[in-house]
Amino acid sequence: MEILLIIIIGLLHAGGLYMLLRRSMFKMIIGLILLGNGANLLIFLLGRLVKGHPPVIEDGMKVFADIYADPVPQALVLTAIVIGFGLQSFAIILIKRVYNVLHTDDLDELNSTDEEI
Amino acid sequence: MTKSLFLSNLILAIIWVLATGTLTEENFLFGFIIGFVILGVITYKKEERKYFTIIPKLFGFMIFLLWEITKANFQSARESFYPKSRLVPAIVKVPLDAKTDLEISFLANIISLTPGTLIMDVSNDKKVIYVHVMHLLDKEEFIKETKRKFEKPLLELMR
Amino acid sequence: MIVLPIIFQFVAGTILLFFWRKTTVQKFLSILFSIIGLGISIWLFLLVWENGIMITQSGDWKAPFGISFVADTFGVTMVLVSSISGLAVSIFSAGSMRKERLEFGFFPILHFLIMGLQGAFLTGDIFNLYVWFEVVIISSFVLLTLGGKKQQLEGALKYVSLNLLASSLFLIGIGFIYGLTGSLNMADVAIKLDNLQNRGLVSVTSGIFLVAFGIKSAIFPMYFWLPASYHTPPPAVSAIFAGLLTKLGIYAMLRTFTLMFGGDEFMGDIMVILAALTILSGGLGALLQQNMGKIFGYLIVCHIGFLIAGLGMYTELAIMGTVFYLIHDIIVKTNLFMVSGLILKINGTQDIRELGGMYKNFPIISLLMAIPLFSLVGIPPLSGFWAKIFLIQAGLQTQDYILIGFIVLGSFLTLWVIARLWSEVFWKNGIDLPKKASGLYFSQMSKTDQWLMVFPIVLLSAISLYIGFGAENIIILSQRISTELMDPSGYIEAVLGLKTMTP
Amino acid sequence: MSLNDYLNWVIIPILGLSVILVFIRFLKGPSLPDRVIALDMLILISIGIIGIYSIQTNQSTFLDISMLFAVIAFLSTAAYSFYLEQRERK
Amino acid sequence: MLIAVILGFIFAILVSFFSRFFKKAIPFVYSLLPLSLFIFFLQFLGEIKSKGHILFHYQWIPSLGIDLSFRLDGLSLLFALMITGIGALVFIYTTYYLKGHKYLDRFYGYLSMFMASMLGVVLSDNLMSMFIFWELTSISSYFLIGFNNEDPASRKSALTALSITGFGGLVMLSGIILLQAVGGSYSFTELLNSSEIIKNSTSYGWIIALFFVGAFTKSAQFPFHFWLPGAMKAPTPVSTYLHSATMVKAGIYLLARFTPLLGDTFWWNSTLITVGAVTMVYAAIHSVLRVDLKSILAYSTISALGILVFLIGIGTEKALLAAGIFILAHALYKAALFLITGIIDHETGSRDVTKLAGLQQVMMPVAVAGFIAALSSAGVPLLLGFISKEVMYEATLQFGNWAIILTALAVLTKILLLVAGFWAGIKPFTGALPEEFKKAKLPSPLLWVPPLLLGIMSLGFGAFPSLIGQTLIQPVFSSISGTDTVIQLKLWHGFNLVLILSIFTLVSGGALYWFLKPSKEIFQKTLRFESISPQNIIESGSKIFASFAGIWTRFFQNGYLRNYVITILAFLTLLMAYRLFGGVNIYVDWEQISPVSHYEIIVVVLMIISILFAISTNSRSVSIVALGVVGFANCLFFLFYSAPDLAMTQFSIDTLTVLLFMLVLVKLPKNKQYSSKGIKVRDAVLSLMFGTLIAILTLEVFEEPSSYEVSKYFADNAYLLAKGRNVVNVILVDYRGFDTMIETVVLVIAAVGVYSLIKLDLNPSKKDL
Amino acid sequence: MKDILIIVLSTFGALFILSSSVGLLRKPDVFLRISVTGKASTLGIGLVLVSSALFFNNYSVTTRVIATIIFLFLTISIGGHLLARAAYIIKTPVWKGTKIDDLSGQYDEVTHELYSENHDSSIKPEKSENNI
Amino acid sequence: MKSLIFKTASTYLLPLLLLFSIFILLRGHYLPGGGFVGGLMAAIAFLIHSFAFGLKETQKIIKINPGYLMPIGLFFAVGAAMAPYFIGAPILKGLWFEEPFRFIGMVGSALFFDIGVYLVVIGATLTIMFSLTDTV
Ligand code: NA
Ligand code: NA
Repeated sequence: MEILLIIIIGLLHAGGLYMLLRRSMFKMIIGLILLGNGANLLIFLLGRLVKGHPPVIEDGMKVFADIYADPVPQALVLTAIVIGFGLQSFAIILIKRVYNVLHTDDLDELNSTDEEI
Repeated sequence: MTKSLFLSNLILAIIWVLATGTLTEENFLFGFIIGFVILGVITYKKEERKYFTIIPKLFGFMIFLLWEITKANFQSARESFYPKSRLVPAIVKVPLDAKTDLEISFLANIISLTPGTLIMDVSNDKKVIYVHVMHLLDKEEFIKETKRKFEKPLLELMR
Repeated sequence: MIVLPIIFQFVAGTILLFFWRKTTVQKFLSILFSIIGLGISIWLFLLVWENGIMITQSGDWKAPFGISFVADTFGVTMVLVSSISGLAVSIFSAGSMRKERLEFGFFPILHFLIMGLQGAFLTGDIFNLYVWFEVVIISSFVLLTLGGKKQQLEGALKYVSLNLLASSLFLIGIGFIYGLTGSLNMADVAIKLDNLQNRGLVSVTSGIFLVAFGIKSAIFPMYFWLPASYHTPPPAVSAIFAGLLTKLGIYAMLRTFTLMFGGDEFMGDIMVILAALTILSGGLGALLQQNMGKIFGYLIVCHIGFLIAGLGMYTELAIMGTVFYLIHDIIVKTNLFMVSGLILKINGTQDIRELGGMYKNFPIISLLMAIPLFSLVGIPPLSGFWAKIFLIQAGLQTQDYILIGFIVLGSFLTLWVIARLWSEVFWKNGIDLPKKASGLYFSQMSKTDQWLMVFPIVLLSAISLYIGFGAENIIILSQRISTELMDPSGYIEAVLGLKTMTP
Repeated sequence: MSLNDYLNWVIIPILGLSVILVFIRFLKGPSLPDRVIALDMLILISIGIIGIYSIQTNQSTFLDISMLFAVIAFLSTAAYSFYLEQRERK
Repeated sequence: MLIAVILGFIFAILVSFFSRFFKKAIPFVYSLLPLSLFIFFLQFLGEIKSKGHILFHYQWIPSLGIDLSFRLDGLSLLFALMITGIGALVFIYTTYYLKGHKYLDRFYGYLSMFMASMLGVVLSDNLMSMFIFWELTSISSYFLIGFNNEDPASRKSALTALSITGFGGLVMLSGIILLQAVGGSYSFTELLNSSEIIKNSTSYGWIIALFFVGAFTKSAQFPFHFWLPGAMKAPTPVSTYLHSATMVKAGIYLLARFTPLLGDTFWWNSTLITVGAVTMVYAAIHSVLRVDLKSILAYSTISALGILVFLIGIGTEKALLAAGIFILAHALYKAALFLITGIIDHETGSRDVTKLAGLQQVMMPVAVAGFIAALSSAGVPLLLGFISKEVMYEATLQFGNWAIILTALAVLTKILLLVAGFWAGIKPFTGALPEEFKKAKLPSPLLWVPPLLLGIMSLGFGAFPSLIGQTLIQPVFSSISGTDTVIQLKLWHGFNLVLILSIFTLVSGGALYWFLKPSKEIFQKTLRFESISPQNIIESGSKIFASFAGIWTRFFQNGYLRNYVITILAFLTLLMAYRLFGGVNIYVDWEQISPVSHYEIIVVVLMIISILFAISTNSRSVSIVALGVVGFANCLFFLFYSAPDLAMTQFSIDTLTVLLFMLVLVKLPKNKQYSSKGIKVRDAVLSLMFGTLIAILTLEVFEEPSSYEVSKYFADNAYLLAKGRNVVNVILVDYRGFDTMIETVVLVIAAVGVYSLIKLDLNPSKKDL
Repeated sequence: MKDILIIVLSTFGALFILSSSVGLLRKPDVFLRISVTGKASTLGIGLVLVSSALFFNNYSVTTRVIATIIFLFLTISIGGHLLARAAYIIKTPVWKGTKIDDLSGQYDEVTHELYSENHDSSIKPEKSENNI
Repeated sequence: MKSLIFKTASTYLLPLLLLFSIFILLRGHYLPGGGFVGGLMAAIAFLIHSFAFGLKETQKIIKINPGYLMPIGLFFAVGAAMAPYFIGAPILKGLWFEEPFRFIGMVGSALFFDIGVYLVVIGATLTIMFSLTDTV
């Protein structure tokens, strides 16, 4: 299963990069989201996979009796997801704003700050 | 009116729980039933007595609905495999007797649970409801059936 | 209680959020908070200077389990310098920033930004560092776009996308670190990485960090977002960006590469090459620009090259040079952008072709501005000079002669660019530009506001002069920092307590 | 055949097949509402899968997620409808 | 001594303060400064004569080995005296020359600063502090040259001067640091002891090369000389000060200073001789082609500097002695000539040597000074110039195989310089006074006394060389040569080859002056060769550099975000690939891989297809919905692998993100196809490489054994110490609560950002203040 | 006994779900698809959830499952209604076999107000040939 | 959206979902859930309401500007974090009441922390969503 997940991680990264290389700012953000998903999945995977044993101590027990999934990557990914949400929502609103002001989605038309030497 | 009675019933149940000192769901339910019976005994006004008939009626209606839903599901399960030629979809306008928002909404929900129907929308003047029907045999028949089977008992319950 | 500066800024930002749209109160509170913040930083600095490395284990969970905060000399120095910059910018923005921007959360976010920076300087946990980084970049996004002007937006697109890319890479790096060591505490990670057999993987991980931090600190070939965006926001914002943001990347590199990936020779060589090209790119870019903001933007890139050069050479002397330069650069770059802001307020433009007559009309202010300008060039004995000695010395030691050549070239280009700027902006006769309807010119501002703009420049210039003339003290400081960085065992022992160097 | 095996080799494959069918509809579209309803359906099926999965792993915790899924499925359907309408109004 | 050096800086800083209160008095107060310093330094003559050198030590930056030590010996004393002495005259001269100038106070400020820097350069024993002062001379001269800053040409030449001297300075800095690395100290006095070690080290070549660049740029040696004529844009007092005695001599000082330390090797000598010879001849030729007085002087100065380099290069005792005398001689006559030029310019408004004539009729004392200076420059007996010329010929004649060539070059230079000197010092005063200059009159003594004084000194020292022979020149010679040889300065050396050469020089020079008239035509003709002049070559070089800068900058900073991304990720990919295939042994341990169940395969397929769909579809909204499916599938993985919290959060947030996207999309235009197929393929290839690398790396990291120390601790103590059962939540709110706290701040900031991004629009007002 | 009940319920549930999936795939227009998914999936998922509640046989699990089911019943039909409405407003084609369309022209183009009779706007979806 | 049925339903869904969100918040320490998800749920509840009724109506219900929920939440969080400091323990150390409360379980600084997170998430999410839907 790990191999399949790794393939997905690779694909998310490849896809994310490919989208980042498009000229449309919309696609750019899709790319960033895909990359973010890829990174999250990567961290999750590297905590090793355990099936069906959430890191929740059962009622009445004080410690785990059985195996459990590594909670640390879960916490990290959770944090990363929430942070990612903040950043991505800002980025999404940014493209909306850019479009409202500049009336284009084409990144190639948005380089006046670089052009005027 | 039914509301205040329901509230009294609830308070009785809570008092029961406090008195018995055991907070379990079963105990609460038990207290509620006791309260319901007591209230039923002590309430004499005609219009207030509706609270005590409404509960059994509600149960009845719910069972009826459940049955309808099951039927609907079997039917649409079958319909899923129908060839297209047997479909006769239509968007039908059904006039409403229901008046309040809540009545209309309930009705709409109930209708949509029945076989092959989908609520499209309610007109802004709340006079008609548009229903998408998957298998329309006869428009008038459908409208009549809908009003008889669902709207009437519902309105009875809610008014 | 070394998290006090962070908590204080947190509370400051939160309180300011309550005064949404009450700009006068915000101005007052922000300056007050900045002064107190500076006081706390000084206190912490002195404490660490006296007692050595100090630790706070948040939640009382001992390392490596909880998040450790580590105040070593480097960390507290950065906190102190960032507090100074922060204070200057806070005052400067109180004087110069347009009311509309202040109404939309400028000050709270400024304080959150400073909190983010200081948190990053103090944390001893790699994932926590990531979180601080995110605080900083989201704050910078907001500050960069505040007002939503056309230019700002275009610059922000590049800034945002590349920084998000960097964050994503940073996250991958953290994933790898956790996968390899099962730990996030940098001291603990350092030990565990050290014991790892598969060196290649460690090296690749460090490469990912190099690129992630490289993007944030704008080194070649990852600097593109900087010249595209730094000149677009109001100068007060550029000032804090210029002074601190890119330096955060440098800080992170210094920290991780000394502590966790210490002495990876291959990466060192790569960094030396990148440093040379960074210097070149920044210098060449600055040569061509006509907009003051852009000139300074490219100069930032150029001087980032100096900083990376020291890290790449990786000797105590080189690191010392980098640290010294870092301290100097933060103060001077912050000041420079404030200077450009003041010039903008006076003349209404930043285009050096249109500017002129500053020296004639504002001789005292001009001479004041000469201090940061020529400190930047590194005219001895101003502050920019000393670090170069170390870097060149280190280059001789490690026989990176070509790098020395680039350092000389970079210094020369800086000299030329600043001299030209001086001759254009200050000496040349000004053209009378038509006054714009919107916004206040310097001459139309109240006396208080004028002072609020000039005072921080005086403050930072004075500090620059101190760094230059009192170089001895800064050298001793840099020396201590560099010794601590090059031999992280003290850091590791302090963090992990009695736990010794064996895993 | 134990309960677990039955779930694993009968129920889950049926649900899996459903997922595939729905997904084909998702890919085919053709209109956005088609895709939205397919996505909605996917989420609903996954609620079913979660139910089965919670039996298989003996973790009632997973069932709680199904509630959240239901809420969100509704939110997204409502939101897409909102979007479609707004887009038209523009 | 420290006070003596930094007094100038203090005066410079105080200028703006003083100017508020007594602006009028500044010139006079400030003129007292160099004068008193001159007297101060005079006191040391005796002590130096007896002791050789005196050291003064002030601590500054001990940890770097940088201190403010000053070494007063013959050489530095000579320079200190010239700096303060000529300085005093220039300061006085200026009081009248720039009388009433609006920024006279500033001018004195710069001048004081410059003087102090110069003193610092020549007095510093510590090379690093010498360098600091060295750079300060560059900066203060930048301000002086650009004093008339409203004139574009003036600004340009200030910039040129600063660029060249600044560049040289930086190169020299490397040399100093290298020297310290080899010799172990910044102190010149200490380094003298390790002279042999340095000369034998492998870095020696580099050291002298770096120093040469510093010295040659400062002292205007070919091909860096052109900044000097340009610097004539400065007011005449500045030119006088900078180019006769101070700034340009700093390079000479440096070479002289380092002769005992680094000199007397093949590379040292041959380089200096070559550069010096080329410079002196080249500039001498140029000097007679010019018609502007200041230009003539500028080129003759360059030539004189060339002679000095040349002499130091020869490096024999005679040559060094010649250099020592010539430094003084040149300072005296050149300063006088500059001052005189200034007077002429001031009174007639012209510096055109073709027009100027007969001015002795109106300004006799000036003419006297001019005559003496010109004759000294020509090396006429009884003047100091004569002695220096004699010793120089002696030196060249003794130079083995090359003697004839070197002597010939020296003679040629001297002949040409004679002409130039005459044009500057004699021509304007002789002949008939043109009508247009009739109104010129003798200016205030403040102007004409200084050059006359300088002339008198040339005469006095030349006629009675013993006046300075033992007190000044002997210590100078000792410090340059590093020997104790006792020298004799004589007027009469007997009738020998040297005398014949002297006479030949004078005669042919005089003849040339007689026949060759300064003319604009000739000057115009020389302009044809402009394109191959060093200035032009360097300028076009810098143009090429600038266009290179343009190409480089536009190549990288091309404005296209996607190119930036490509550059960055191509770099990362290469870096990772190089390390991966170089240092990581790739293997897969199937033991570690868990089995796959059928429903997982369905989700995997679902996810892969959705990713591809999200990428490839043309409709934005479909792409977003596909993104929703990706997040949904991702969430199922979390669910299957025991992360319910994650699944919940991911799902809610993913939906919200998709929703946000949807709402934004309402306004966006239709999707367009921007890129060509080729570009798409290129991008796809790069992306796939990147993705593959990440995947392989992930696999390898996965295969590494990991430590579960931390997570085990978390799990073990979650209930016992942190009183929670859901370990993930316990991590979030307790173990790593700080992360969470800060993360909420991220959300807050993002929210504020979104709010202001939507609500705040400053665009209508175009210009931001 | 419990296991058998679970098997029976979940089998029915799964089959209902499958049938609605088939319906979703096969129905010729979006309204029919919405209609068919709403019905079958509600009961199908309900049954599956009931079977898992049965498995745990725990009071709090059961209450939560029931809450979920009620919520699903409510929201699926409302969701379907919202989507169908939106689909109609954006003029998603109606299958050609649709017999009656009372809704045609009843929506106001701008305000999307719905009239009970005799409004004539251009919101009249085309009939599609074969809309799969 | 002008759908009567949707409006009616969301009137009833809102309290239900809010209840659900608090339920998720409180159980976070023991079972999956917690401040984040809870906050998101609450925000979603309001969001659904705003889809049905429009922004103004929903804002009337929330009464205070959701923007202010953010600093309030931050204060909760930092208060919970700093509380140990005032009794001399390191920051963020968990403080707990001795006995568990009924229904809620153990009450300690972690719970207040979670409540802070909950409020911030609601505030932030709503600020983002509302300022956007406002302009759509
Ligand atoms: Na940055
Ligand atoms: Na910077």
